[in-house]
Amino acid sequence: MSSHSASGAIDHHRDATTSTGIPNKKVFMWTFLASDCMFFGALISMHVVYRIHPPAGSPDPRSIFSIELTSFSTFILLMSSLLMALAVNAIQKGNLRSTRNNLLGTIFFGLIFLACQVYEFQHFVHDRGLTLSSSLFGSTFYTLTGTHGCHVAIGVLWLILMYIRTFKPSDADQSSKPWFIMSIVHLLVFAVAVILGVYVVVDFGHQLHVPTFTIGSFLAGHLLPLIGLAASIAGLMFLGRSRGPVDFDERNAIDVESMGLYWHFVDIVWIIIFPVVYLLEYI
Amino acid sequence: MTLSFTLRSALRRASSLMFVGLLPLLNGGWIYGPQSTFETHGPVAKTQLDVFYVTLWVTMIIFVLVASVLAYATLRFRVRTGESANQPPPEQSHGNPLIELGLIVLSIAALVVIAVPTLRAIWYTYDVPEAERANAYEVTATGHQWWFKFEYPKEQIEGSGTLVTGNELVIPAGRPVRVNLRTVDVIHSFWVPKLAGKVDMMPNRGNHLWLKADEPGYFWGQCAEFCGESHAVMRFRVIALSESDFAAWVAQQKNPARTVPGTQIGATPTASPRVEFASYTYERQRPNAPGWSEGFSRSPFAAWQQKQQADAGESPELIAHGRKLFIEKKCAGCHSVRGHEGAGISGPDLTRVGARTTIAGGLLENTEQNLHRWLTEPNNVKPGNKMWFGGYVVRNNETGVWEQQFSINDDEARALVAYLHSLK
Amino acid sequence: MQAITKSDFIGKDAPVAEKRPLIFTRPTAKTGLVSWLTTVDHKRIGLLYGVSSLIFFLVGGFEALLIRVQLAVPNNTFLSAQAYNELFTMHATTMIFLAVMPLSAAFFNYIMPLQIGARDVAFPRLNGFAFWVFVVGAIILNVGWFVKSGAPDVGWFGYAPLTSTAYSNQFATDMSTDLWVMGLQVLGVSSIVGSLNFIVTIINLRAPGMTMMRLPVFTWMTLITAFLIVLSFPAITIALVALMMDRSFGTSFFEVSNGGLPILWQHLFWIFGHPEVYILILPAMGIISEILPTFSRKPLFGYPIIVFSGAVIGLLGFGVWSHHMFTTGMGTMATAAFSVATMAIAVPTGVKIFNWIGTLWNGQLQMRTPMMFALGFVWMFMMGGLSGIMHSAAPADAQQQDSYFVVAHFHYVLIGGSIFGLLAGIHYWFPLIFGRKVSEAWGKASFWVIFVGFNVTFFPMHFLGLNGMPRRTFTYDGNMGWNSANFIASVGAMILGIGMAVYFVVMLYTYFKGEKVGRDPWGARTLEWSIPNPPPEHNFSVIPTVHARDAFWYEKHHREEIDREKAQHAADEEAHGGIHMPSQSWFPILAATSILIGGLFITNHHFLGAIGGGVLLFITVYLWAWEGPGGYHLHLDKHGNPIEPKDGHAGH
Amino acid sequence: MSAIAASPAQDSHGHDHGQSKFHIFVQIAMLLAVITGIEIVVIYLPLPHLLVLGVLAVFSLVKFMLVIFIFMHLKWDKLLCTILFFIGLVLATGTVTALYFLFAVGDSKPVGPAYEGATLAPVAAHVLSV
Ligand code: HEA
Ligand code: HEA
Ligand code: HEC
Ligand code: CUA
Ligand SMILES: [Cu+2]
Repeated sequence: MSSHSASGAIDHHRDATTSTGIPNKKVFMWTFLASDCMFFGALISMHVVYRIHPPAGSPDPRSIFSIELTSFSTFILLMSSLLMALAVNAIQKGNLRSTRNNLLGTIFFGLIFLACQVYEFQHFVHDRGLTLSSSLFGSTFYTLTGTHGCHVAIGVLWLILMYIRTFKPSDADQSSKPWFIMSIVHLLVFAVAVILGVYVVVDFGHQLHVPTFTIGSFLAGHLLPLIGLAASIAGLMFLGRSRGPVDFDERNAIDVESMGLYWHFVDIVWIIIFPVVYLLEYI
Repeated sequence: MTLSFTLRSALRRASSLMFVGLLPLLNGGWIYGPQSTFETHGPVAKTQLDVFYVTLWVTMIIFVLVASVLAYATLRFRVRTGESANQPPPEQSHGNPLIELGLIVLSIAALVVIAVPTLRAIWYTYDVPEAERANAYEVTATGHQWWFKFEYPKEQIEGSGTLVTGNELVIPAGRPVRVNLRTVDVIHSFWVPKLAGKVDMMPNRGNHLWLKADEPGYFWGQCAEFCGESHAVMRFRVIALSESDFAAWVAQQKNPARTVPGTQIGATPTASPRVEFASYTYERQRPNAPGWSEGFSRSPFAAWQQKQQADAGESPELIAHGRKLFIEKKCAGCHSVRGHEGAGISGPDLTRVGARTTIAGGLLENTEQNLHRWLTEPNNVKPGNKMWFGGYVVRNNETGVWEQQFSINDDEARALVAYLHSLK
Repeated sequence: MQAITKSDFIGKDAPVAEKRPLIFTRPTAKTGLVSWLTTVDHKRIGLLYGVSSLIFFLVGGFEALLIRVQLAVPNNTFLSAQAYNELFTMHATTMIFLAVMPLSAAFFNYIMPLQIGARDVAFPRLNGFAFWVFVVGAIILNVGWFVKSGAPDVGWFGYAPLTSTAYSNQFATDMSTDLWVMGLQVLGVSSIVGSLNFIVTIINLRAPGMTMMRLPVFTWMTLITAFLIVLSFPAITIALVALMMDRSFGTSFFEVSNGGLPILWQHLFWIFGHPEVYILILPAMGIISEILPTFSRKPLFGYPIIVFSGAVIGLLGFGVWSHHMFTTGMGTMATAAFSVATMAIAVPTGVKIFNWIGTLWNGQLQMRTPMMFALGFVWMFMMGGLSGIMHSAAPADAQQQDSYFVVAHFHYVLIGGSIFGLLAGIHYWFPLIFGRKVSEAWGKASFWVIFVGFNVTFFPMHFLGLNGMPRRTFTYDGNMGWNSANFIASVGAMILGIGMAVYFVVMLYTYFKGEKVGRDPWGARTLEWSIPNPPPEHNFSVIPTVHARDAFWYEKHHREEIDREKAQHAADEEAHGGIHMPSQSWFPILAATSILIGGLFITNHHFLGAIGGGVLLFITVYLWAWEGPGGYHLHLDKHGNPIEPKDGHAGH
Repeated sequence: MSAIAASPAQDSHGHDHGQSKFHIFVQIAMLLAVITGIEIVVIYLPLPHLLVLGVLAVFSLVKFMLVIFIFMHLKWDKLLCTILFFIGLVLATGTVTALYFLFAVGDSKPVGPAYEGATLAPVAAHVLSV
């Protein structure tokens, strides 16, 4: 039975070794997500309870939110979900190239979402005076959306690790040193790119409000980070070139799929948060 | 066999112990006491007790039935010693849906019996019944770590606002009383078992309960939600007075605190009250030593009434000295004595503290000795109390060390006690 | 058959040893300290859980004895108020989170895979991780005893705002409440991870023919308990996170002056807290449902309905939480709804009691020690359950809440229920686990002392409560009519303590010197008894095929058919490379250690250190993933003993 | 559930491995985007609040279901996965709803210094009037 991996004909919906035919990891993920529903249920309850009973002096959320930005990031998250679904689809077909591209796309959109959130938080804190401790609304809002953001961040990290994993040479097993070092380097370069990227984007958002802002002045003021960003992206492209046969194929589909479930879950949580926390305030 | 012998004798001893333990049960020793929920003195507690009896009877009957069957099955189908273990196994039966369904239906029926009075009582005990609402008296009880403040919103005093008392709540008997429950710090709970079940004092919530004392009396109350170090000794008392007594009491309360004229000589001495309101005793060697008497030789209510009278042998000089010390020693910063100098609100109102049966949140009986001790070493009387921490000692914000602000020596305490006890 | 073939969904087998760099050299020791620290064997992890939870049970019991000494006489000064508050908080926290839950987990780990005919749980390394995280949580909870700020003292449900920085331990720079918050969060992680593992295992690793409706009841209760854990712990985790933010980052979820609503904490806590009490009782019920049939020599009466009622209890358990809040002034409608919903739970619970009696009926009851404990369970749990029904009538509960009546209720269900069930389980499976049997005389002696001591301790508390004695009071007045009952309760606690001491001394003695027994000493009915005792590391030489509900009972009566199948399976498996076994690993314990480091830093409000712990956690998890599941193959000789592989990692 | 274990070999889903779900996914994503767009627009329309609320609820539900059944494959997976997830989902929804009502009824109106002069939030006011 273990022989047919070579032929590439894997039934992705039936694991012959389990009693139910569902792979263990999938059962694990779905049960975990059930549990996560309760997590977010509790968080959302907390927010809603304090929205029913805002203490005296609570801010009006409408004077804080910028619904355009949030709507934008909602779309972004939706699109990342699409790419994630496509990535799973691709790896189930054994299409490595498409898998990698879609993973990268998901990572990219996830990062944009995160950057939007970082920007949003900064904006609320500095321009709108809403902090964790300024009011209960701040407490529940930041905790709820922040926890969601943490989920997204963990998802992005997982995606990046999975992406790097797709480069594992087929002649290396999990113990080979060069591949181990390579993966660490890859991860570090990714980290640098991500941090610099988010920094530049968020700062760009900020400068937009400054009256003296011009693209030129922005670029000049951020020379070092930009160079770093460019360098790390170049590094990523270098590391991301195809190098010989890899040990990543449709047998790994279940891993990608589990990660996908997680990622989509983050998306559906936002599907609830967006109307409950943001849109409801505008009725 | 020695083992079974020792076992049997141990069992015998244990069962005789059980028996001895159960003896007081027969004469009610275990279910009657100052906070007994069986001895109700008002309709709310009565209703709650009735519901309890319903649940008790239903569950007792179920228990007797089920337990008898269980006992029978255990004894009847036991393999006796000597019977061989090799007999063929019994019939491997798997169940009987009809029996199971029948028992489910029976259980549901039993629950309905409990549920109906429960539901009725939930609505009844929730708030003063419509018919009596016009007649209801209203008070506000506020929990503090670890004492109670009582306000009488209906009794406004010119110049100093609402009538306030501490740790003893006086209510009119035979009239429903609605108690608004508030707290200034953590959760407390207001419980006077003989009058009504408890309702919590929740921060940021407007809870309330209602109760009615059928006849005048003295009732024990207790904070029933864990609220920190001295939760155990956060007690209070409810005194129900007949309508006329209550009116007189209110009128008396509205006067400013009593001033002892320079020439007053006390009323005739009476025997000291033979009631233990609180059983802490005072020994120098061992603070809070165990020591108690099991019962009361006199009605607590009568003792309370006696407390309202001025003590014998008051010494005007000592009292005046005490009154001066009350200011000097910062007592007035936390306590108020209406009509005198104090105006603090972080401690119990002391306007009539001499007339109280207990001090320090019902922990100590209000005797000279106890009050003396409370003033000289509150830290050894009531763990964590806010009169010591924050009053006598204050935390240095930089070092985090508690530094002594002031202390009361024996002479000062004697004067303060005389003063406080003159406040009736 | 599916259980024998190799999955497409598992990575490659472990490679040959010499190519690996040091950090990935998998430990292979089978004895000694390292073998225990790195174990992934569900049986060893079960034993680890068992031993540590029993130690904590003794600690919790010791704390209880101190409590009883203090309360023996009124106005006692044996303990200070502060010490007393720490003791009852830690007593409850220890008993619930560090004794009963992990002891249940011990049985889940050891017994459940054997009952479903599996070689291990679905994620062996994760299983080890869950255990080590439990240890970390236990450490964090208990370090308070050894540092200046003292142990947590806010009660086991830590009602806000007593837990806020303003009120908890206001007299010292305090971290005891932080320790409590962090400890419970960490334990939550452990419980959730462990439970996910059990769920996957039960759903996916059943032996061929082991359909859901053939699962032993204990396994069913494991499954339901695991679901309860997975679904209820999030609520308390979020509440704890909010509290932690309040204490460390200036939010005001429960900060009254900024509008925080302490009642919200109560809701979130009891949304967890009530399912939690069923988490404590369902495993015991499962154990009882194994023992009664075995010693009655009859199948369980009404199996489907017992299983179904377990599920219904679990489900209803999520809809009754506010019965702990009848006195918070919820209003009439809410009180009425929760009151009635609570009563409804009596029905599925009653069904279980009735069916247990039905199991006894017409049986041949063998009064062995496990059976004694099991019958004691039925009696005592029933009493506790019935006092629960008295609580459920909200108006009556107004007089009972936070009085000793509650204390009586929950000790009847917790000791008379959970603890009796678990003690029964220890007796029952002891021969399987250690190959020795406890002496009947001593076993019964300990039972009777425990039984008597237990009732002497807790029966009087019903009267104390109804006579108005509030709980959580470090002292009481001598003139309230509570003296004799309290004294008797304290004497009872000492008897109970002696009984427990006898129980454990006898267990220790048996472990070293007890009578050796062969396979299946009780004439049992489920699969775990079909293997040699103590069980070999690979559990089953041949994966069994299940034909009936009481699988082993069936095996015993259909020898030939079973032997034929087994021979076939053995051949199949050998053809697939032998028995696949998971490899040991260092990373579960390393990852748990980084949680310990991070957690301790957080409780000290040292956030840089906390981030360090987080980074460490990431690194260990990364290496863990890197290491891969691994695994090696075992080959058996004809007696079912493994043939020693030459290089320690036999390839194929 | 027993059926699942008893017949693991049976291929209950009539789904073809060769066919790509690419187009389905893209179409669903477009649909999701459109719904989100409508959601954002609808809150500004001068419609009765109840209607807007209903629309938001239904749309969110539809989006939610589309994602879990299509993107997350529940449609093509064994029923067990759906059951597993829905246990948590239903419980969470029930708990949130119960908490909502527990806090929305009159008795729960907070009282205290922090709430003096506080007004009901617009959201609560609207939803409560239901
Ligand atoms: C193992 C743990 C366990 C179990 C199984 C239970 C079971 C039950 N509990 Fe208990 N409970 C606790 C542990 C447990 N409890 C704890 C720890 C607390 C206190 C927490 C704290 O404050 O610290 C508590 C507190 C508690 C309260 C709050 C008391 C208060 O603080 O005011 C209530 C109120 O309703 C309650 C009710 C019940 C009910 C109705 C059941 C039911 O499930 C019982 C059902 C069983 C039976 C009824 C017996 C058998 C049935 C029959 C023989 C059938 C026929 C019977 C009838 C038709 C009635 N419990
Ligand atoms: C599973 C849970 C469980 C168990 C098993 C127990 C077991 C016991 N409990 Fe406890 N208890 C709780 C759960 C439990 N309890 C909870 C949840 C609370 C509420 C706390 C709160 O209000 O926050 C509580 C509270 C509580 C109180 C009330 C405190 C108060 O409100 O002020 C009391 C008082 O008597 C008590 C007593 C006991 C006793 C005597 C035992 C005995 O059964 C213990 C028997 C065991 C032993 C005696 C062990 C044997 C030990 C030795 C032989 C010596 C030890 C030696 C060494 C350590 C070297 N418990
Ligand atoms: C920090 C403020 C503070 C100061 C200063 C203070 N007290 Fe108190 N006092 C309290 C508090 C708080 C209580 C309630 C303590 C308790 O019961 O837990 C109390 C209780 C009392 C009581 C008992 C009242 C009752 O009804 O139970 C008396 C009497 C008393 N104080 C007298 C004094 C005297 C006399 C002084 C000055 C020497 C003094 N207090 C100084 C805060 C203070
Ligand atoms: Cu106040 Cu307990
Ligand atoms: Cu409960």
